[in-house]
Amino acid sequence: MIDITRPGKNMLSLNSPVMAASGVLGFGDAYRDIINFEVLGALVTNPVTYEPYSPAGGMRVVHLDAGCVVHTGMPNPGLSKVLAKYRDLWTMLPLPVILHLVGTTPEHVRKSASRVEVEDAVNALELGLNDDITPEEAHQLVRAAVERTEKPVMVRLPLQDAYAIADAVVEAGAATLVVAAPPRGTGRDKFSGQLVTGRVYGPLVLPIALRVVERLAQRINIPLIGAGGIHAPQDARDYIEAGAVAVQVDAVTWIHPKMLEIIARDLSGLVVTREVGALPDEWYPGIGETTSKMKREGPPPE
Amino acid sequence: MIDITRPGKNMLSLNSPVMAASGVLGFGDAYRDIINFEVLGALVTNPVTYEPYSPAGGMRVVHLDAGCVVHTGMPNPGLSKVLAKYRDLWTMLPLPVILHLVGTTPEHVRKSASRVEVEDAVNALELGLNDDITPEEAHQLVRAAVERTEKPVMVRLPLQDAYAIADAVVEAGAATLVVAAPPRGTGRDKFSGQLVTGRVYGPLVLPIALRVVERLAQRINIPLIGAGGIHAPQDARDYIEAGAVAVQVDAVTWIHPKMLEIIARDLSGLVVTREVGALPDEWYPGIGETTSKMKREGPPPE
Amino acid sequence: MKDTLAIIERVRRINPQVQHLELAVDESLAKVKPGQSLLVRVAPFSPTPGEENWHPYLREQWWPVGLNNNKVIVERPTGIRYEPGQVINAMGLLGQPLRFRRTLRNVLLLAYNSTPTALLMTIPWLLGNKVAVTLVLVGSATEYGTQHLPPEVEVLRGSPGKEEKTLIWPNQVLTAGWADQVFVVVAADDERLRFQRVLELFQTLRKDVPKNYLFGVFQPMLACGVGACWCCAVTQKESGHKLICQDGPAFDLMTMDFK
Amino acid sequence: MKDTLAIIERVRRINPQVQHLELAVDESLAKVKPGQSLLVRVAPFSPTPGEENWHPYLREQWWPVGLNNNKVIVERPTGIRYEPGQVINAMGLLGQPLRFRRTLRNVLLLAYNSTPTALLMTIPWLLGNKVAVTLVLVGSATEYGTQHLPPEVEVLRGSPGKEEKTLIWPNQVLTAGWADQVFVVVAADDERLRFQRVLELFQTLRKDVPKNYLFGVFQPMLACGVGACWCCAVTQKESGHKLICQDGPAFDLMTMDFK
Ligand SMILES: Cc1cc2nc3c(=O)[nH]c(=O)nc-3n(C[C@H](O)[C@H](O)[C@H](O)COP(=O)(O)OP(=O)(O)OC[C@H]3O[C@@H](n4cnc5c(N)ncnc54)[C@H](O)[C@@H]3O)c2cc1C
Ligand SMILES: Cc1cc2nc3c(=O)[nH]c(=O)nc-3n(C[C@H](O)[C@H](O)[C@H](O)COP(=O)(O)OP(=O)(O)OC[C@H]3O[C@@H](n4cnc5c(N)ncnc54)[C@H](O)[C@@H]3O)c2cc1C
Ligand SMILES: Cc1cc2nc3c(=O)[nH]c(=O)nc-3n(C[C@@H](O)[C@H](O)[C@H](O)COP(=O)(O)O)c2cc1C
Ligand SMILES: Cc1cc2nc3c(=O)[nH]c(=O)nc-3n(C[C@@H](O)[C@H](O)[C@H](O)COP(=O)(O)O)c2cc1C
Ligand code: FES
Ligand code: FES
Repeated sequence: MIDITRPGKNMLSLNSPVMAASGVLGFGDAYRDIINFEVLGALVTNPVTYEPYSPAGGMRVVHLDAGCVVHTGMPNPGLSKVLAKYRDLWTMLPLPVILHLVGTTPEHVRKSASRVEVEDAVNALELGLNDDITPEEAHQLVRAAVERTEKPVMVRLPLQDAYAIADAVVEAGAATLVVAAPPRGTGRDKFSGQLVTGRVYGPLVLPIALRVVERLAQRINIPLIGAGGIHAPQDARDYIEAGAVAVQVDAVTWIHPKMLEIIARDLSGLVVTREVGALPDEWYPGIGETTSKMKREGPPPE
Repeated sequence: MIDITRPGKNMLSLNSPVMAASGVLGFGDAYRDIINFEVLGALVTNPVTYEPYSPAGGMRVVHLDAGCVVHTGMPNPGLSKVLAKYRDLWTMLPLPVILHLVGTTPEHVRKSASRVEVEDAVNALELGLNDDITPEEAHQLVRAAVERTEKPVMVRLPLQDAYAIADAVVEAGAATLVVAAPPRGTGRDKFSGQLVTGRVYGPLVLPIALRVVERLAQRINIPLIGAGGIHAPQDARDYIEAGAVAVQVDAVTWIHPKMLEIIARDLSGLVVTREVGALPDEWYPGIGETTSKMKREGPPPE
Repeated sequence: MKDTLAIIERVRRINPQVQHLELAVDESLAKVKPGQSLLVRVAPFSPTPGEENWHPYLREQWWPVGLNNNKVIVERPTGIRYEPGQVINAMGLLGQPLRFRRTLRNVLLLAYNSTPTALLMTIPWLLGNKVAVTLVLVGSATEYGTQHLPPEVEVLRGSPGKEEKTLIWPNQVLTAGWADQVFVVVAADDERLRFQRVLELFQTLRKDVPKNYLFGVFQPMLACGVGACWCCAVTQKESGHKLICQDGPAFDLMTMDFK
Repeated sequence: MKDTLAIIERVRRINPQVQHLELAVDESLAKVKPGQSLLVRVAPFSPTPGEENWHPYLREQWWPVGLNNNKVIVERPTGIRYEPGQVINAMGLLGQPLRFRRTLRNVLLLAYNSTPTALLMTIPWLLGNKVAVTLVLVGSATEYGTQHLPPEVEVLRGSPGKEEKTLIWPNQVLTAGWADQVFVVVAADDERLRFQRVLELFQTLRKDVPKNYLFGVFQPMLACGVGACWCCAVTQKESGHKLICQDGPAFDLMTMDFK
């Protein structure tokens, strides 16, 4: 069992350190005939707001070289309808359910958290924060959730502002940091000729997010979940090596749904790094200690 | 002529809005038999420090999916030797020379700026700032340069912190913002099995940096130069449309040196965006007004 | 929905715009009906970082245009090279079959600045059921060669030219009045705007545009294709959000909330 | 340095590890000398975003192993498919020719956990000048098949096995003493560490390792390959920084500052 939240009441422990990021598996109904959900650590739901939201207008998916920009807005029927529609499914699923709540306003977050507190089908909240949020706003939103529920409140940080707001979020009582939401970006849609702003997915997100996880792992003392650009088992292992306790896989699931399962199955193995001065063929994965622990207990490596 | 610095004494105007980023063309000696330098706006030199620096140890270049991580350290023989070695070449070059000075310490920056002030072969400074720099530190480094030279002091912002430090840098007297230096990231080298931290290059940097330029162009009132992930003429045009007056091309030059020239030749054309409500085939590039101006004078588009 | 492997058994050039691939597919995919499609990845799958080619990145939507002894025939643009024997990854079936009226005699298929590919699977089905089919090609669709279509299909071409004029074709009022149902595909550049124009046109061509008459067949860029990512959500006037990849591809244009 | 197009005229499988490509090249590239190489991009060039395949992203360093009537023969790993007639983009020539001693009688070529590819261009040149060549293969290099090399080349193989033991080959002291010059290639995983081990070995094999005797042929991943990016900078004990792509690929291991 892998503890993905800080110790305490309602602490969340998973069978597998691998889950799909919010927005990837829908509300648990999609992909059920393709992916074996039992090998996953948890279901993170699509983003939900207290009130219903309409889809964004214009082009939604822009193809890029080895990646894409996705602009959806936040279409969802609102918390009550989502719970009414999916509660029974979630209860039947063989894994914990983490509800992704978009951090709209403190008032809505408070109401949503109170609602979720009495909802047995939901095991934890994951709070999504707006890009360019200030540490104070982030603190306020996290407090709003933490004050109204005893369930763990995980917080997904925007990549751009992860360093700036991490401490405020931890201080406000976050149970886990998810690092990070996909970076926002602007790409030109070749069909319409328009510039479209949305979230950026692709393998090149990995190095950027991985470094943020590496560095936050040095200074944050609650569990981190690594997310961004994972396309293969080794990518997921890289996050564990960098100090994450678990990972969230995103766009590769759309491309190869089975890859999510392959990554989940793979990550039961150990991950080790080459010792200083050792040649690569004197070292191989599967032997020795995992470094995530060493790293977090030892001095910063650089 | 394109004004790339704010108005004033020694203002820098270029024949072309296209140049290569620091680190891409060396000190002006490489690529001379492959690229026609005359079509470029300026030569931005490789990074220089006041004192000599040795190369970084370990793996330097890590191949990724559609990109790479490059970890060089800052190898250079120091400002005096660089000037001694390249002054004559720079004087002979058919384009202005912008010396990229790494912002090490205020003291070194002050000394370097004083040195460059009396150096006819150098037309402007571009100051490189460390990632994770605070606005106060950035302000101090820019002041250190501005106080000692009347040449324009352009400042290349780190992508991660561009929003946070831009205002401080402008306030300190920067002549131009270059947005942005490649993001830092960590990638696994497949030969050594090691995680390597360095700068990330690849097409997927474009959407991330482009959005930062788009947004900074709304609030900054000195010229912006767009940089990051440009691999084709349309990518460079996207930065102009987003509000940049010029662009810096990076890694594609290593892959296709001629692409730098192709982009430079291409960007003499106009760039327009589709009007709201128009269909794409009622619109085509080369007709109408450029939007960079409209954008910067009108209200924020979203 | 199944994630399967398929084999390209035959490649045929049809006209300057398109080629047909005959695919040996999993039997679940051979049950494809008009309106349904496949989500395909051509690059070989690899679980090792750096080994898979991410160009292109997302899956492509491939449209069947016919069946041949359980082989699915799909229509793809020319200019991409496919090899007989090539193994591809095909997910399907995407979306819902088109809902034809019970008492159907005349169907109008309209392609507006897009190849009619996504509509062609209807043709064998409709002709087999003795329904008359008229295919109207307007805008850049006029360039699409139709020699390979059954001779029973009446083909009408608009005159190519400036955009505003391209929504005109011969006997426009007649064809619109005579049709029991109309299915429309438009260019991917801005489906919403184009479908709005088509709707406006039919509102001038007919006294009233009834429900269950004028359908847009939506083919936006998809991310997941299976109802997970909500990238393809559209708003309907009365029944809230629908997902194109699940509830579509065809929606009654009268019910759409284009804002 | 020139940016040219070349044509793959012939593809020959040589052994399970490598294939040889015969390239029709620009005449400037046909002047290649032992030690020099090409920077190649196989994907077709396109100035339109989204059209070029960035897999792989950076150029590859291709090592000539011989010339055949102005055709350059390069050695590439098996498992990549090249087509006769394929046009590729080749920049060159990279680096400096190896500096052989004037009075050269015996040369030792050593490949340590790497195919000897980067050294093979020396063989026709040395044999032509009546210099005896010994090729030592240690570590995973022992797997490299040498049937295609001229029979005059003496091939010595270490025993494959655990890393510490692989820097051993038959008649080690003799071969090291007898050689006038030694050129070494090592695996790309950690050239610095591996060259250090080779240097230490020779320091035990010979009373003194003279200057201009033991050369490492460096082949790191390159970004620019033309002396612009400084990604390949190395530090020398006396003469400061050198660039592998310009001043290399071979450096006297005695002059290197490995820190
Ligand atoms: C509560 C909330 C949560 C959000 N969460 C997410 C999220 O998780 N992921 C995410 O990607 N976005 C998210 N967004 C932002 C979203 O992408 C849109 O920016 C926002 O929802 C506007 O969409 P809309 O449907 O309301 O209106 P739109 O029709 O999309 O237009 C609203 C404004 O955005 C501009 N605009 C429209 N389309 C584009 C485009 N393609 N590119 C640039 N500008 C455009 C328009 O000019 C207009 O000013 C969220 C927004 C809100 C309010
Ligand atoms: C003035 C200055 C300017 C710089 N400018 C740049 C720049 O423009 N671009 C840029 O990319 N970097 C830049 N760096 C950072 C650079 O990449 C290195 O982090 C730094 O130079 C250390 O390199 P080194 O040669 O001094 O020592 P190294 O031998 O590289 O080692 C120094 C430390 O870094 C760690 N380290 C070594 N290699 C790696 C690696 N591959 N990945 C992670 N950690 C490693 C080591 O463990 C050690 O603690 C700059 C550094 C300085 C001091
Ligand atoms: C209240 C609110 C919540 C949001 N939540 C998220 C979120 O969880 N994740 C995310 O990436 N974006 C989220 N967004 C979108 C913002 O990232 C985005 O910056 C905002 O919509 C403005 O878009 P722009 O920067 O393109 O102008 C949210 C936006 C708002 C207004
Ligand atoms: C004084 C100084 C100046 C630097 N200048 C730059 C620079 O101009 N551009 C850049 O990207 N990185 C620069 N760096 C590198 C830093 O970005 C980098 O964060 C730092 O070396 C620590 O690396 P790490 O984050 O991997 O630990 C500089 C570093 C230092 C110490
Ligand atoms: S494409 Fe993902 S829900 Fe339709
Ligand atoms: S690889 Fe760029 S300087 Fe050598």
